[in-house]
Amino acid sequence: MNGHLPLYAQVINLLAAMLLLLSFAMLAQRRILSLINLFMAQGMVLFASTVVVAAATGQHHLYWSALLTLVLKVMLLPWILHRLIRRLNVKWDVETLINIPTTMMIGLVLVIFSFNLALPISALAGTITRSTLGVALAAVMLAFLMMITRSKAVPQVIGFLAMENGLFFAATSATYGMPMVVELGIALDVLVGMVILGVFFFQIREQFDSLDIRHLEQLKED
Amino acid sequence: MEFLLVLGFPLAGGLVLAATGHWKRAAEINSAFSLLTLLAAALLTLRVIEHGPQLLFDEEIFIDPLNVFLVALTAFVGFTTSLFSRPYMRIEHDHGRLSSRRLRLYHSMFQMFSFTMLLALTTNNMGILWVSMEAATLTTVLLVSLYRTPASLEAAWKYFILCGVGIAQALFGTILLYFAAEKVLGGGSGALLWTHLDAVKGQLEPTVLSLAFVFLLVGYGTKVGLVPLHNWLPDAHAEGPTPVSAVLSGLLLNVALYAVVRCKVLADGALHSNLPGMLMMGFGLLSVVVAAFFLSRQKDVKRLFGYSSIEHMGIITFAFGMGGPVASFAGLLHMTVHSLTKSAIFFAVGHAAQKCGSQAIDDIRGLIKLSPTVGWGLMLGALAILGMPPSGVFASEFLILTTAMKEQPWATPILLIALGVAFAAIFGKVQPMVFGEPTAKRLPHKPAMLPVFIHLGLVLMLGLWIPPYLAEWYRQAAKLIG
Amino acid sequence: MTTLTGALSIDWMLLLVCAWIVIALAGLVAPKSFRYASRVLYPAGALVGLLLALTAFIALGGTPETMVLPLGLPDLPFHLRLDSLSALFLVLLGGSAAGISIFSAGYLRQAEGALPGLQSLQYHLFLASMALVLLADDAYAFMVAWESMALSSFFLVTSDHRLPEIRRAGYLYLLIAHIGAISILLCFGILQGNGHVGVAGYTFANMRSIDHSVFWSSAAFGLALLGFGAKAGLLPLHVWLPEAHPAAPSPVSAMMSGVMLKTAIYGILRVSFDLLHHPLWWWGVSVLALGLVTALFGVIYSAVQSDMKRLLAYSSIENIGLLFVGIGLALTFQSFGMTGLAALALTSVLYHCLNHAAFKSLLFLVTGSVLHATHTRSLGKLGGLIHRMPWVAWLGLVGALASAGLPPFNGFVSEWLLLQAFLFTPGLPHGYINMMVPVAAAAVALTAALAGYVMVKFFAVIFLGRPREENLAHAQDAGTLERIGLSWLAALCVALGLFPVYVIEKLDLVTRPLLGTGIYGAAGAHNWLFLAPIDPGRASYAPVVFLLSIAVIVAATMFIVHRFWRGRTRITGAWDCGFPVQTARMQDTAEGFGQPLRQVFEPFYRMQRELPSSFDKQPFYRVVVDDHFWYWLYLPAARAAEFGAKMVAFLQRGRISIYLMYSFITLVVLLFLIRG
Amino acid sequence: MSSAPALVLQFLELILALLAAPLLTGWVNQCRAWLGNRSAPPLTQFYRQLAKLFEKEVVLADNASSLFRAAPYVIFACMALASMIVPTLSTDLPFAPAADAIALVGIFALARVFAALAGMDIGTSFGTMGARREMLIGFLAEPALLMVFFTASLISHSTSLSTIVETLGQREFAIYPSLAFAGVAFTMVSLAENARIPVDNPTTHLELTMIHEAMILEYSGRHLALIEWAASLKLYAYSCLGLALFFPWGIPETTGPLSMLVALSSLVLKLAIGGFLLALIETLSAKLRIFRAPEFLGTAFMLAVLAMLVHQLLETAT
Repeated sequence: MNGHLPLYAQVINLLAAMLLLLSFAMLAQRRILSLINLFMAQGMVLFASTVVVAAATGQHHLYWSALLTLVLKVMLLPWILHRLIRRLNVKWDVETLINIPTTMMIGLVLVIFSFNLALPISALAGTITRSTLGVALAAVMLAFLMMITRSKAVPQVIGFLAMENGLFFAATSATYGMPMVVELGIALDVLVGMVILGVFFFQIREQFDSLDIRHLEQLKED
Repeated sequence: MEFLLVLGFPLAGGLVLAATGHWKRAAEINSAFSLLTLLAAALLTLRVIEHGPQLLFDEEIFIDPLNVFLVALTAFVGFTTSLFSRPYMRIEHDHGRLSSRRLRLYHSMFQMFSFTMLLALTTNNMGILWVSMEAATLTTVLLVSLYRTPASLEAAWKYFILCGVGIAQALFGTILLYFAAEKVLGGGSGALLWTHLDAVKGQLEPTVLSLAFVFLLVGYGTKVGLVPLHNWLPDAHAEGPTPVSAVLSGLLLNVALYAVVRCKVLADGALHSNLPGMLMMGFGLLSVVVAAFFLSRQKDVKRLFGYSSIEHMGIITFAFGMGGPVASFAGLLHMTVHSLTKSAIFFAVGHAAQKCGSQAIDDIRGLIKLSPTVGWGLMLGALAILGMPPSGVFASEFLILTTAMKEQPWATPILLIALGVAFAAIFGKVQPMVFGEPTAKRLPHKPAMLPVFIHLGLVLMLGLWIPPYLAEWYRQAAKLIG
Repeated sequence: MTTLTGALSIDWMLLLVCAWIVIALAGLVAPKSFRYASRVLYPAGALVGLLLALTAFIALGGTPETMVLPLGLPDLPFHLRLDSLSALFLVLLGGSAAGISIFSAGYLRQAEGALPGLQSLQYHLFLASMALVLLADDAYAFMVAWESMALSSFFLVTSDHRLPEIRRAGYLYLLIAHIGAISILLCFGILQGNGHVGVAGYTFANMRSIDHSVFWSSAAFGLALLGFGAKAGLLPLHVWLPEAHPAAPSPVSAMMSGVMLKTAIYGILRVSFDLLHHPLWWWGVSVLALGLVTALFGVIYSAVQSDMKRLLAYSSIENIGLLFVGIGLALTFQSFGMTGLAALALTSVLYHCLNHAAFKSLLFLVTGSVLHATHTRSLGKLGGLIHRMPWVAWLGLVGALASAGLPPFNGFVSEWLLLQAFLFTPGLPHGYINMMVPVAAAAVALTAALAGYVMVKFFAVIFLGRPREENLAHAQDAGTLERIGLSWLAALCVALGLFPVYVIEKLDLVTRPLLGTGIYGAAGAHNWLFLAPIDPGRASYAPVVFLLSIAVIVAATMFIVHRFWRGRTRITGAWDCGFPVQTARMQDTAEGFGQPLRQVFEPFYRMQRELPSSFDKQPFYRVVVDDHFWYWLYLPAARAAEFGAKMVAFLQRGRISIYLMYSFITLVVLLFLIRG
Repeated sequence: MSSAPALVLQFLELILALLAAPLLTGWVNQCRAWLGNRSAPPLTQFYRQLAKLFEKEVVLADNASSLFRAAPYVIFACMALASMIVPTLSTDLPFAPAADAIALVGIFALARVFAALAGMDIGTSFGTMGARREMLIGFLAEPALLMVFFTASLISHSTSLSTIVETLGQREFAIYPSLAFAGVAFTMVSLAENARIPVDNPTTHLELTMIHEAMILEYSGRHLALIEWAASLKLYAYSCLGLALFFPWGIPETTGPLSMLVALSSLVLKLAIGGFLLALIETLSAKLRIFRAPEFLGTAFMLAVLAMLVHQLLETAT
């Protein structure tokens, strides 16, 4: 299909593929530090794709959101996360509730599912970047899966942010970006959420002296 | 400009209290801001009564029959809650459960919370709606974890993660909405304005809209507390400070449901099937039944009423799902009376728990001896929420059930069983709490029961007489919801 | 439509109801003052009750009058309607309320249960809501009044809430009442029809105008039967009744058993004869069967009770059963278009409503006086009270005889009418029913006879014989106000018994609008003295002649006996059969008196007995008679609910990943759904 | 109301009943004596007994209530009224409409209830035991009797005794299997109701077996006389009832001296036979244990219901 597509569309498709790849990598990743790096990489891809779309369509506010992505998701959040794990000196590897291969299999199924879910829609997309919606959906799903499978707080949060990335990708590449107000709001929320989470980590840690969320299973119906 | 005040006062209050929240008189300041908000909301309501629906700030703000009474309700309950929280939080402080720093956080977040809710209610922009919902989540997360006990942290954490994920789904739904809208309305911020979408909902792409609605339903439904997305709700209600529980189930759930309803209107317009209705009915019934069965196992009184909130949200969702003038009317009425009654119950429960020094149902006995007003407040509140006439809850349940018998007869046996079980559970737990011989000793401080009886009085009134313009709003909103 | 008097009567009615509400609220003025309640509030309430009865009596047979209140839902204000049916039940309500209120004025004691003012508040709200139930003319008003009735009576039942068993009784009562109310509500949901009219469809007027399909009308009838049966104490929804009646203060038990149960009868009549048009024969038959089972069950169980109020409660169940038997007959007849016989059966039902209201409230008040005099409800600790409290005893005897269905008292008349109705069933064009009739008639006869047994036990064990406890020696007779209340009800019993023709003339005003015909034409045409429902050749009964002849013969015999044989009398101890040590404990206990029935109807009871062995130093005998239904129906239901709760608890195991999985799965499933 | 001669007749019937009842009892006792190879008491024995009892003083227990004193009169009045209602000499009785078959059962029940209450009034264990047993028998006998009447009234489409007797008596002879059942049931019921063997034994005062006697144990003097007289009246009423229902022939509805004579003679004849049969039954059967009595009466009840069913099945067509 790439044959008679304009260049930037091919680029975007390429980036989309990369995004998907990164999501899979995160799903498979055991080490927490590299998880953060992968997240940063995802941010980079996101930034790149946004810029390309902006250039392609001349939607100027997309530059702003690209900048926002760069600042927030490539610099700020990874930095915060790094500081966090340093401050909380969490060195351990990520334990998963389901073993990695199974997770991968499920992830694969999910990707297929979300692709043919998005197929009819992207068929009637007004934008040139058709298949990206499916990719975005897949990314969201994979992030979701990751949140389910991880048993520690930090990876869960990273999964949460990865999900945010997927959404953002959908917003930019599939719809040429939401209105600026909304994007600002979203970005703000993500930031605040991050900060609150930071606070939380310390609280949780000093209460349970661990970030293993299996400790957080006291409230239940016995 | 009333509207600016409606949003401005709580925002200002939040900022001011962020600075002054630890003062001795902070609670009074809090109440004062809430009162101002209430007055502003009242002015706004009057304006709407006079001039009808309002579109403000190049259509970013939209006030129509569907949200005006919710705005008023939110401001009102916010105010009464602040009244209630004044002595309550003071006592908590005296018992040393809260430092004054926490009190500051509490007060300022309380105001921010009502700000976000009011914004969510009044905005015309689906994006802003999402943003403010997310903001509401963040503020309440801080409120829920106020005590910093392990339990409260756990509750807050679950609340944060589950609602965050849910809200993320909602965002995806919003994006899809935009995706569908921009082909009709062209890009730009106009494409997310609900009024515009509503105008062209007939032409929106059905497949996209159905997808979008699913995401929105799951997303906002998580905050509504629909089973099986409800798991955060009982924990958050049980572990947060009581005033927060009161506003959570009294207001936040309403706001989330309001968002769902807005989306349903669009989906209904675009899809030519009854899909959204069916989905909502399904979720509603499931929530009612599951919550009803949960009720009978509760040992913690606030948890108990948390589940009862799930049940009632289920009823309302079911009503909106059924649609039609009567059912939607009933749903709106039920939203109103439920938030009034439930917050009143939480006030009473808060005092009861403070008097007995425990939230465990088994430790609360013979309130009617311990403190007659609290006892009667709890008993009447419980009976009202159980749909005993002449409370307004009964009025709406009457309409919903009879309509269901007509429209969806298959659902009525389920509802019958669920309501029976819920009655047995709640009443069986409340009766020994109120009646019988007290176990705890009297505490000196006298409770602030005024808000409780104001709420119950209003609920009683709504059961016997609904003010004409309110009824008119309900009707128009019902027409809108379809 | 509204004649002058007509327009007046419903206004008066409303005024009186409001008066009750005002009295209720007046209780809050001085909630602690006991004199205020007993000397002002209750007498006022009694007066209002009397006026209410009079107004309703005047309205009886007038053209139906309607009224719309500025209350209720926006498009559905409260509609009130006063027609003959509601008027009759209002007479019943007012009449009994007058007696019971005046009694409670004297009955009220210091420091019993709740504050007197509060109690009067609940009591008068109870009365007012019952009146509104009878007046309501749309589903919403009806339900509001209905549930308020349940609620106020619940608070009255639990007014002494310190005792756990009383709380349990109240809980059971309110729970069953609530479930019943929901099913009534659903019944209205069907009756309102396809609801093109929107909310306005909930008015009874609209419901009357709609013809339903067989399925839906049957469903509506079933729901109504379930709902009203739950309130009336129809099997198997009766369990609350024997719990709640003993728990409540006696005037309240009297009110509940005498009047509140009748509102359920009113409801079923209203639905099945007024709102639904074409009854099916099997409705009638099933109601008949249910009624029979209920009646037999009630009387068999009341025979073995050893708590006087439980005994009366079970006997109330029996009477409700008989009422339903009558209703079933009426429905059957009507479904076959035999309106005349339907009228006969319906008349017996209405008549029995009045009778039961009179004698059962009387008996409950009697137990109240006994309770105050002796502080015990257990029959095993009573006896010989006829010497200490003659007033209560003799008035109680009237009630007991009436309740036993003995001529010339009122209980007999309605029984007689019911049996007459049975005797004419062979006309039915349906073989199986004809086969069933003899059995049914036999069961009714058996019930009546057993009722006699029960009443002998009730009266004799309480009032006759020798006191079984020492403290009974200083029991006090009832006070003046109590006597007035008791006498009023006893007078009602006698009057209803002696002038059936006149009563039936009034009842016709009710049956004619419902069925288009009545039996007075035949019953009264013969002679005011002789009651002959079909024609005097076929059956007739003249209580006055009856009473007179008995009185004459008694008088004559006495005269002759004392005239010709100088009536010497020697007072001495009772003959001890050569067994010198005769203690009061050697008399039959309540258990002993019930023992033959326990033997005859063994399979009907769930019994645990502890028999003393012949070597016991202190022989001890205990028997507990339980209700099968409790174990067959209610405990399983509770267990099922528990099981469901245990199941759903798995949704909430506390692990956040699982929670996330739930929402994930939900999302995926929904996405699948919409793709299909 | 009816004519003066009818009233006179009614009065005559009462007098007749009052006089004939003790004779009937005496006759039954005579027959029993003969059948038991004993020398029989004179026919008028019962009169003497009554006279003696009336003469005796009343020995009243100290804790007897006024109900205890009133009961004998009420019982006596009930029985007298019953025997007035039952058509013996004529069916045109002015008092008949006052109470039909159902009311008649009511009268018997009223009498029984008063007897039981009186029995429990003194509070001796005997009285209460007797009262309990009497009620036990009553609650089974009463519906059975009612069912018998129902069968008859289903045939004659009426519950008023006169009409029943007229229809049964005036119709040409036809076999009614239902009536046969009803007849057996009625016999059993009347045995029980009149405290006869096999249910009760009027002549025994053995603690464990007596029912009726135990109940009236505390009565003496004129009270006892009234009760005994009432008992004999009851027996008389029952016998007449049975005769009127199952052998109605010979009861004219016209009131002429001649027809009166016919009626009287036929009545005497029928009563004599009936009494003998009763004595026969009593002699041939043994007294049942008290807890067999319910079974006995249950059988009667079943038979009566069966009679109605049979009527429904076989005779509604005709």
